[in-house]
Amino acid sequence: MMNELAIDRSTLLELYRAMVRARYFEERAYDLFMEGLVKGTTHLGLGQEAVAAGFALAMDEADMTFCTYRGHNHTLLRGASMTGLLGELAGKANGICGAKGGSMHLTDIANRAMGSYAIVGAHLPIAAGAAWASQVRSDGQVSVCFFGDGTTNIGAFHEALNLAAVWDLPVVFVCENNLYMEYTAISDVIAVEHPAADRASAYGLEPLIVDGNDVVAVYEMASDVIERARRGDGPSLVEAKTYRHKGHSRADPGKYRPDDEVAEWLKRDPISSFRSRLEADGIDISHLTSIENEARSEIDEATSAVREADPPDPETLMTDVWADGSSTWRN
Amino acid sequence: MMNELAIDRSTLLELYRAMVRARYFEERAYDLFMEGLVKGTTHLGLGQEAVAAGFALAMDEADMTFCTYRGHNHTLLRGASMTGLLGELAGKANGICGAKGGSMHLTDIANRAMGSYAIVGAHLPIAAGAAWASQVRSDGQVSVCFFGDGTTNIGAFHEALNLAAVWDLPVVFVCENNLYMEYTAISDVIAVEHPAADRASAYGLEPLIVDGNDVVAVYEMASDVIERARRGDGPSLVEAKTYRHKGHSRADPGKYRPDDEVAEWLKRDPISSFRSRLEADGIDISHLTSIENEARSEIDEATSAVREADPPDPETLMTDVWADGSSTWRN
Amino acid sequence: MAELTYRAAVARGISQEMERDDRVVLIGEDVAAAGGVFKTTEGLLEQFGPVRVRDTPISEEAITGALMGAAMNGLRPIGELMFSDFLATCWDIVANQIAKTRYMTGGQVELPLVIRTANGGGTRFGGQHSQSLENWAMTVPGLKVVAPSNARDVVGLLAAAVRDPDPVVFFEHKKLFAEKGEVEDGEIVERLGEARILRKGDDVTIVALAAMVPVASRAAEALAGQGTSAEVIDLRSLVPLDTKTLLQSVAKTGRLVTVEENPRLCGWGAEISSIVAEEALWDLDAPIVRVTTPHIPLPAAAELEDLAIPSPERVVEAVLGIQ
Amino acid sequence: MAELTYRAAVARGISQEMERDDRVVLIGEDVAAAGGVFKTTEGLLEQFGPVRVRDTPISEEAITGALMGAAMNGLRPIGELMFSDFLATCWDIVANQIAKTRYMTGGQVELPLVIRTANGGGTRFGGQHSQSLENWAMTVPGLKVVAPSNARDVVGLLAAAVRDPDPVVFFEHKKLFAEKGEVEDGEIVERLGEARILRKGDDVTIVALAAMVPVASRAAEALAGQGTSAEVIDLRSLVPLDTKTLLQSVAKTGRLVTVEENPRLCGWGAEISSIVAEEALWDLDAPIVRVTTPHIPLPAAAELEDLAIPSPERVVEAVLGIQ
Ligand SMILES: Cc1ncc(C[n+]2csc(CCOP(=O)(O)OP(=O)(O)O)c2C)c(N)n1
Ligand SMILES: Cc1ncc(C[n+]2csc(CCOP(=O)(O)OP(=O)(O)O)c2C)c(N)n1
Ligand SMILES: [Mg+2]
Ligand SMILES: [Mg+2]
Repeated sequence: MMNELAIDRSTLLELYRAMVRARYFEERAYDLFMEGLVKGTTHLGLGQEAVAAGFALAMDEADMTFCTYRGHNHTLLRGASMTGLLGELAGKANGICGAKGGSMHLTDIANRAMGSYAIVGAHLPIAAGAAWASQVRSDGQVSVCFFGDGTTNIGAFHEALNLAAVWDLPVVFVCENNLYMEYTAISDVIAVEHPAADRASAYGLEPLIVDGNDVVAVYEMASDVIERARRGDGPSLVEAKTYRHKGHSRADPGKYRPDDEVAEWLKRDPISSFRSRLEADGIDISHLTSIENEARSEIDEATSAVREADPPDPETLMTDVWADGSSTWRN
Repeated sequence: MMNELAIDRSTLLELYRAMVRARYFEERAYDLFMEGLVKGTTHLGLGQEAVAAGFALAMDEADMTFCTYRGHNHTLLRGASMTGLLGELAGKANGICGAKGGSMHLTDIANRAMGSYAIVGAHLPIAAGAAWASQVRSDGQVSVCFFGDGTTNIGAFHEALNLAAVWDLPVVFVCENNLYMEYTAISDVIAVEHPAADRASAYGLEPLIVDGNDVVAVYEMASDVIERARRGDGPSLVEAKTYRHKGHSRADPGKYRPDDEVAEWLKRDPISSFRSRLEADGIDISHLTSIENEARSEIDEATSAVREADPPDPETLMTDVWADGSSTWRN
Repeated sequence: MAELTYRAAVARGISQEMERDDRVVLIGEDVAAAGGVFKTTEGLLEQFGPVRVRDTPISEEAITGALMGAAMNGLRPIGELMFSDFLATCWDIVANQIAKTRYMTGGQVELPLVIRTANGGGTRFGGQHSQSLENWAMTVPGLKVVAPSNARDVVGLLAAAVRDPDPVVFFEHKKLFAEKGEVEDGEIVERLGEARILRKGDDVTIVALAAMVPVASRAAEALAGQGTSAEVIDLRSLVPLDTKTLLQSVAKTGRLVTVEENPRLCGWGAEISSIVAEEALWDLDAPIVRVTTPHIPLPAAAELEDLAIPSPERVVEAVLGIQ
Repeated sequence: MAELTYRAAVARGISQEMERDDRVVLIGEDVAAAGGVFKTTEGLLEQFGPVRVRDTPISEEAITGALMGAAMNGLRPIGELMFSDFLATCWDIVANQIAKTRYMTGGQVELPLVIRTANGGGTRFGGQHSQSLENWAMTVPGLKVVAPSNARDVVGLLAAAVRDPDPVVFFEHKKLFAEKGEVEDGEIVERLGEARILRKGDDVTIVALAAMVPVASRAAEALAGQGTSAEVIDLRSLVPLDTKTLLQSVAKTGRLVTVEENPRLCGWGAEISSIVAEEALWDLDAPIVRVTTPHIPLPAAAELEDLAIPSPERVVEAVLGIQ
């Protein structure tokens, strides 16, 4: 059925590569958390890779990504290095934020990964603001902002969506609806069926829903709404239906989710299902295995680089509060 | 046409009395602000009396009112004394809050006027909370929360509406859409036509719009949604279309509003139009004039009481931070 | 007499008060079915049912607003903010509405409510999930501010907070959740505004709060070994503030060191220092030293975070510096 | 050389910077067509057009969030929060996001933005529209905090704030809007972190900020008449803090009185007192006295509000109390 798609094979393979890299990266992050090399916390997007991959590949280099603490995938797929990301998770000197941000604050400005935000909702108005700057310059740059289903109930969501709509900002809001907040189902805390799509009309926006486990569907939706924003036709709110394979964070076993529900969604794993589609589409398996092997060695190299890396220089504790590099508040 | 109404004459007269009392009270408040007796600020609801009157008369004694800085009418019509209210505006010892709250914080707990809130949006979740307590006790009490069109764009609006809907709380949210925020039109800052009604579906609520200058229509809508909440059928969001005759506050001449728009709405003054309807309905004018005379002497008496009243006792500066009456933070 | 974790003491304290008073209810994110993300509310849903223990949406303004409205209308609600950092997302409700309403209404409104929240660093969570924000609450007239340092105080001070007729912000320290302490059986109720002298001493007064209390105690141990006798005071609550105990101790020792987890500027220790500098200057034999987290956000890396937060070593150094 | 009101100086300062740098833009509620509810942005829409001067919905989180995002993406935005009390409605964006992002990203993110806001009491608006909240901002690492006391400083410090590469919270005092001052023509740019000695003196150092500066000056006048020579320092910014000027003055006078409009607990004066008590204790010939608004919300009534906010009389009394 692939040939129905207006997507060339190289893009299909890049979509596959993106998901595989994200998957391998986070599986490793989980193992290293259990091992104790990664400290603090991690929030994995395992199972949600199609959303990150589909959007990342639909974006131009200059476009900006804003995501949450569950942002490993998004940051990686904008171009951040596995070593820098894993180093940040492990609190090593080679961390992408110098180990000062940690798992919840992965940021790679050079690659337009504009930050992972750890307080629910805050980055929606921030993404709108970045889009406002693009609009002022009319430079055709688009901001894409990822957040979860539970985020649709916080005030900042409402304020950001309204401002973006009223100002016609070039921003795409992407709700990754994985059915749960931390340990509570989204359906327990909303009075509508679709946490994002059913709110779109409050801002004069179309309700847009996509199968978040179908990377091709996501890629097509992403290309469409990003193009719309780039044209100056304003913001979009997309709800991607997906599921996280693991718990909310750290070692959470996710026991609050019914077994059959989990099993059902594991069957719909975005990577294995896409792999079968590619095979069915006649893509030579060797392409796929080499992508897998490359990703495997990439994460292995990153892992050993991080194992060998030093902890951050104590001097850095007092740097970079201010633009002059210092933290001085007095003379 | 009144006889179509399922409303008895005494209620019609009480609706008229309520609007007239509110009108006279605020006209006097304006004069006294200009005179300098009332200091600080005032936000008048002149022109919006039908909303306050229609809802106040539809409420039971135990029901609770939450309103804004534009809350003179709402507080008065729940039973607060003109003297206490005017005294508060004038910063006199006989003020209903001991002159500590001022115009923007009129509160009369004894009459279930649960406060005037001066920071946009804050009182929506608070009203929801009061309704939650009623629900826990299932005592049939209903909370009614008044706010403006501009308030529909702040985060607290979104959080409160969602919580009220999800928890099925006995609360009625009433948006008094007077077309303007302070000096900016609501139409400039929303992407929908009706700031409240077009947001209702985001919370699984019905869009409800009423002519806020038609006191009978308001009374009927109010009776309906309050009864619904009392039955346990959950919250409502009502948008009342109305207009403020004066500026936003203090001496604001409201020059940002087109003259013909102002003229148009002045023609639709809720009080004079209702008066004509009552006359047309054959109500003896003497009833109406005696209501007017009573209201006139009520505000005159309140005015002289306030003129003669003392300023607050300096001792009260340091009282009532804590329940023990003190403001002590140390031993 | 049982050994309880600080974490379990939270549930014990809430349970004690909910059993005693039907008007006490609990809301927050994941507090019911999940028993709280820090497992501080485990078993409460089972014990008291879904009407009195209720999960909320991720809506901190709605949570705190609901507490206020419910308190105005006859309940004595307890609300959980998962992390104290999230106080910022509902600060208007807490600082402008809850704190000021009694005063602004001339005493008409009573707000017996408690906001419980997980506070403090040392958990490698990074700058947005590690702040020590007792001083934010302390800046706001109308809020009582409590921060227990041990399991028994968690029960007793939480009970006092729930029974208090005024709004209380109750800071539970994340770093202490796993700490065990002896907690006797039966009802425990403390009084707000009473500091505790944990260790008597003559040479210097060390004042601490929450997770800085064990740090101060370890420092005092070390100092004792070096012949310096330190008096350690656990403030327990910042509002009301037990200035009597503080001033008496300084009058005796002539030296004062505060140990604050908050970043330096306008921390609670600044207020305490200014009180002593105004009321007990002539009692001082040495400068007042404040040991605080530097004025920086908290870093995520273990090595950096441990450098940032006051350690026993830094406290010892500070004390020896003014001997 | 022109006489300008403090109010007009705000527009002058913004205009100076918008003319100089295309990246400077202004947003806020009623700032464009209406020229600001305090008339501090009058004429700017006409001068710079609707792309650079824009009205917003009543959405403080969106306003401050937009400032941050725009600053990350090449603009140098100025945002107005109508009253400083509304900082509480967007405190997460200001204190958790804007302030911490540069540090948490290891210095990757630059945020050259200014949050302007009308601060302070004396206007009979009541407890939710009268707060002096410089100390809230001072508690947060990563925020610069500026509060001018006169028209010329409004222009010069606002220019410095706009050109500063870090986020600045700029407090404009409502009570001063109508005050006139001499402001020379041409570009005016001050430097942040430099206090100004308004009056030289030998007997006591009086430190003040914003609307408390004229109060301190009037007190110094009165004291001069009674033979006490007071040195008056206008801090102008709390972060960066000019501790040099402060400590030099205290070394000379041996006495320190802070005059703070904020409620007492954890006010900026507490920090200053603690710095002096730690670094200059032996310079002191008398206790450090803090004259502040009591730890209460501000009342609306004129008679009460005037009692609450520090007056020249209270400052004189405080100084004479330590002579
Ligand atoms: C304002 C705020 N409240 C609460 C939290 C704690 N918290 C972190 S993640 C989370 C669940 C978010 O759910 P959702 O938006 O669906 O995103 P997901 O984790 O499923 O990707 C919560 C409640 C927070 N970080 N910020
Ligand atoms: C959070 C917040 N932002 C801004 C203000 C300043 N303000 C007071 S009233 C007002 C306009 C409110 O408009 P609307 O909600 O339509 O109510 P109306 O005044 O028309 O009754 C504004 C912006 C405020 N009080 N609170
Ligand atoms: Mg989710
Ligand atoms: Mg309006």
